[in-house]
Amino acid sequence: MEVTQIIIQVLNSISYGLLLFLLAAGLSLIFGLMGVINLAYGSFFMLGVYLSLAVIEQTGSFILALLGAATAVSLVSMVMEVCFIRKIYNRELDQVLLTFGFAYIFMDIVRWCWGGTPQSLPKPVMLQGSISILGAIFPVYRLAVIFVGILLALVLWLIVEKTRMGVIIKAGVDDKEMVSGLGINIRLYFTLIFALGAFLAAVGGVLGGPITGAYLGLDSEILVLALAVVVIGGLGTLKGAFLGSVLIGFMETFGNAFFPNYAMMTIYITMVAVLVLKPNGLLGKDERP
Amino acid sequence: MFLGVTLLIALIILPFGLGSYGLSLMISVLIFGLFAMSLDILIGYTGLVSFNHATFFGVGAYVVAILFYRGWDNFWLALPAAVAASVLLATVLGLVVLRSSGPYFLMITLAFGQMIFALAWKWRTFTGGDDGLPGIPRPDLGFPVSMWNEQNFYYLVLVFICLSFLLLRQLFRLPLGRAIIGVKESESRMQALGYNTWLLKYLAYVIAAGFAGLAGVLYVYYNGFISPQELNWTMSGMAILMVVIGGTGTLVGPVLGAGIILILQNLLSAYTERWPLVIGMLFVICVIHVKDGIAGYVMKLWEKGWKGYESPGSEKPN
Amino acid sequence: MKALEVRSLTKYYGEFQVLKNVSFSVEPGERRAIIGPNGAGKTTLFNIISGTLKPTLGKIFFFHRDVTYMSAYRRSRLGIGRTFQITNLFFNLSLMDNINLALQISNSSLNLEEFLRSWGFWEKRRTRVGNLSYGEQRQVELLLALAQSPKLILLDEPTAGMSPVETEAITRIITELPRDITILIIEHDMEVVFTLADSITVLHYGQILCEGTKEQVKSDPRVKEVYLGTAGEEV
Amino acid sequence: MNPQVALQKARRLVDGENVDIVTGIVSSTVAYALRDYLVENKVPVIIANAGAAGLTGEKGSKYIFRVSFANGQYEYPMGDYAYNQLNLRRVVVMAPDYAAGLEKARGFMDSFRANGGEIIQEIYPKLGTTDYGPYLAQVNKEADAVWVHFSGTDCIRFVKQYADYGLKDILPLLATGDLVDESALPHQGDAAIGIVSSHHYSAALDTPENRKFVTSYRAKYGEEPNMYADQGYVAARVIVEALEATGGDISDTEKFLSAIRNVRFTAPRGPFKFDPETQNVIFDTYIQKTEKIHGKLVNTVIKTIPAAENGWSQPK
Repeated sequence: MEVTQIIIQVLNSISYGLLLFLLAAGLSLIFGLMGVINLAYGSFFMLGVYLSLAVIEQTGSFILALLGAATAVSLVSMVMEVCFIRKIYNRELDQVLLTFGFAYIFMDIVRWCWGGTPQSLPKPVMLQGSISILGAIFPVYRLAVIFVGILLALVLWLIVEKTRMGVIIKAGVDDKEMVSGLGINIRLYFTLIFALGAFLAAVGGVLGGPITGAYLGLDSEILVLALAVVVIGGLGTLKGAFLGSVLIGFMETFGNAFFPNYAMMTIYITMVAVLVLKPNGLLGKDERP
Repeated sequence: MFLGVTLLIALIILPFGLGSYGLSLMISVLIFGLFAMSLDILIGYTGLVSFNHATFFGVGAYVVAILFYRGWDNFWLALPAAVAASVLLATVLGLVVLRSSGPYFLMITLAFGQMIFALAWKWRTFTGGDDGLPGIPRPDLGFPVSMWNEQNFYYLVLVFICLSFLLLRQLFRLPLGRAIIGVKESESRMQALGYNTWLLKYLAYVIAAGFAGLAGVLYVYYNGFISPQELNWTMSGMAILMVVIGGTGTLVGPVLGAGIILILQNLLSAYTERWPLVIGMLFVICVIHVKDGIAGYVMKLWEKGWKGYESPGSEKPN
Repeated sequence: MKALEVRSLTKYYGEFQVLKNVSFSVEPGERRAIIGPNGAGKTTLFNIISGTLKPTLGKIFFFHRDVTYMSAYRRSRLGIGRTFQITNLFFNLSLMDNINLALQISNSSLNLEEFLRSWGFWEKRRTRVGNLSYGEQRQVELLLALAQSPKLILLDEPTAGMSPVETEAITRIITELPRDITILIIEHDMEVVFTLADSITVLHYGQILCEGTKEQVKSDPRVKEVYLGTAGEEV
Repeated sequence: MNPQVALQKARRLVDGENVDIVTGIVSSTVAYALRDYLVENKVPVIIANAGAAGLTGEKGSKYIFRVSFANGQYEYPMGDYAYNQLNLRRVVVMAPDYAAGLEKARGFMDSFRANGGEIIQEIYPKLGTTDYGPYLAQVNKEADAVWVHFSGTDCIRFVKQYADYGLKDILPLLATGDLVDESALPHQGDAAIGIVSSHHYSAALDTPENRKFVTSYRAKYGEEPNMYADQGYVAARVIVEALEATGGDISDTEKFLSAIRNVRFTAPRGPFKFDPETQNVIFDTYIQKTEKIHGKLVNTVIKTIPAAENGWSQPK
């Protein structure tokens, strides 16, 4: 394992970790803040991939695809939240059933419109090819993913730490009743946050698309990955999601390199290890009394 | 009580009215019904939503298959061994998973479940890897009734599911069972009364695993094979759906839920390509209108007498 | 032989200190009230005594047995019953089931029918507890604790949210409780405190301001100045 | 791919609609699951894809026929070709970590080692890997070439990432035909150029039967036929030929089975017949190279290895 390989593996870990962050950030908000177990979250990611594929085929512009797909998915999520999820906020089991139902619906719609054969997303023209860093060849696109990942982390961090909406989000995590008691229209905020979560999932889809490709079954794979990251990092904390995703990025990459036989298990071993030491995730707060 | 007896009689005379395909579907419904019923012990009675219940179902099946490949195919030996294996696994897993609660419990059970799924996938020499272990013959019970005959096997499964139902109903009448229900209602109040709530949840987890193992044994004898697919989290997810649609905390509900989902999955897919879409919509409608699952709904209509019964789900002032 | 002894109890939530070196003891059969403004640390003290919370420093003795680090359910077994500030019952179960859960684990020889008849709830035994009135639910909180035949009962604002009539009823029930049960009560309603309590401990910002009989506390200048308002109008 | 649902459907076909013959079955796990049920009910099965060697080996039966391939069957000749024609000595092998992937890799490795070649590294990414970065970074650069097998969703990702990580220019890529399947080529783009693979069918095969098949397939479906199209065609043709041989009468099962066994015809992939003993398919293997002709990616056949010269044998 000489130096160049280590460099690539470290870059791989970071790019995979940040890709995971893109997908986990949205789920961390929804799952952590509103306690909504959203099994349809993977579908938002998959819809993001397929919609951006459609937009690119028409317009050829990656940016348009990114924005178009993300807004479309967040609109869909808004409708879903207002008409259905709002009715069952404190009923955990029914949320599992409802979102499982939507996962079925989205899966079939995708199969109906795009068919079963797997497709791949073209990378934006300027991000194609690869460059060599200290002798190690690394795809340019992955560097872009790293850059966007960090940028998004900062933007989200600013929103949550510095803006009024951020404060309300954090207060909402602690005590929904109190926040609505302060006269803030918490329902509107939940819809917005749910939509923001879906928007992030779609953005993750569009950026991850060229790496993962578009195929049926992508939704449940991504769901398990995102849930793992969110739980390891601790519910409701974006810092936790960031920490969790980078941790898994390194564990998966170096795990596959050093213990190929256990590749299927590395993510779950990490999850169990963290949850055994800290039952509420790395940064998760203890159960409310 | 009357409702239960009519349902039982219907199940007994059913095989005579059904064609062989219908019968095979009913056998699967009963096997998955037992599996969902065992999960209902956790969801409906203890308030624990476990995402690795398929692990115990799969382990039960694998133990029977592995024993067969090693030359042990005596039914009366394989069944208790399989159930014991599931119970033993649960005693170990329970110690770890029960440290977390709420969404974390959901996820740590998912993690363990997937680890055991990966183990079955990788351990080719022992579990046959991802091709699984095919070629498991029907059990030989020792007396002249052949289990290769679909109707006989149907009655074998029926006996097991009825026994399990009666056993569980009795359990939840005993003080131990009442206490487990108490844990679901309010764990803090139970502790204030002097109950070791951790131990109660642990016992419920182990008991549920045993019945799931039993369902797994019947499954492998019926289908004649077991593959890692049965250990996957999607299988646990389906079991949760069966319990929720059927109606939690009713034991009979999950069996109805299993019936609905399996029949839908099989018949619908014969008529329309878009069967997932239809099932998805049904789930959504079910959540919004039928609050406590089919069985809960039926119970409510049947027992109009219960003074002002509201659905337990959304009533609890928290 | 002290029923309950609390020795230099301290508790921190992060850097925020809730209890500062609290020490007091209660005689068997005594009715001790703990009063103090909101945030004085009363409920924290209760939770540490009942075992749902662990103290940062200090010891707790129950009939001279060190229970500081004993789990909540073992302390209940020893004979510490409690009620909750926010009604915490088995709402979906019938009243009978609720009481049975308490009876079946306590080593008392109480019979369900006798017990419920003595409290006048026998007719309502089949009702779902969630359907009882708020006042009745608060009474059931008390019944559950009593069904454990405890030696010590922790009452966390038993009259909270009750109408004057209900308050009067529950106060009467508590006063008529047999003297072999020690009672520790958190209460804001001064009338209830003064009719019920043999002695009072006043908690203020996590410290004991003063302690003594009803008369001593009533006349204590510090209590007046901090708690009953500087005007010191006659209570 | 869920064997339990597949078995239920098979019961509906056999018990419910009492069908006479079953064909299709893509996944080996499902094939193993259905094997006992179908054999017990004496239903002849024409497997059109599932490649597990055991299906015509120790789990074989006189009711089971296979028209697709056995894992390792068209990989084996690539071992000889790589050693003798391409003069490669040290090769890295990569395949997904599941039964079929390992069986196919063993097919290539056995023959390459038999010729004296050396497998210096074996990497088995987990099935369903989306990011091959960590695995590609481990590839030992002293090798002469890399042999891989990937199919379905993995082949698009792998080929593109193989190029992204710069391996395409320094290590020639050998593969199974599955990697450069005609349905994946348009998505793989130029990254697929130069890949040398071994397969039992190529749309670019220059024979009258194949030319007719490709033009009519392209007219009907608007896309290039691939191995699955050929396998489907052959499965249907075998049933038709067998029925014609027995005049449509299948009451005498033994007669019908031997009719199937003796079916011979020239398919788009070339001469088709069954191995009388194992009832597995016998076919010529083609070494093909992916090229871009008139702007379109095709797998040009550069060498044909007749069935007789294929050293692969059914593992017992």
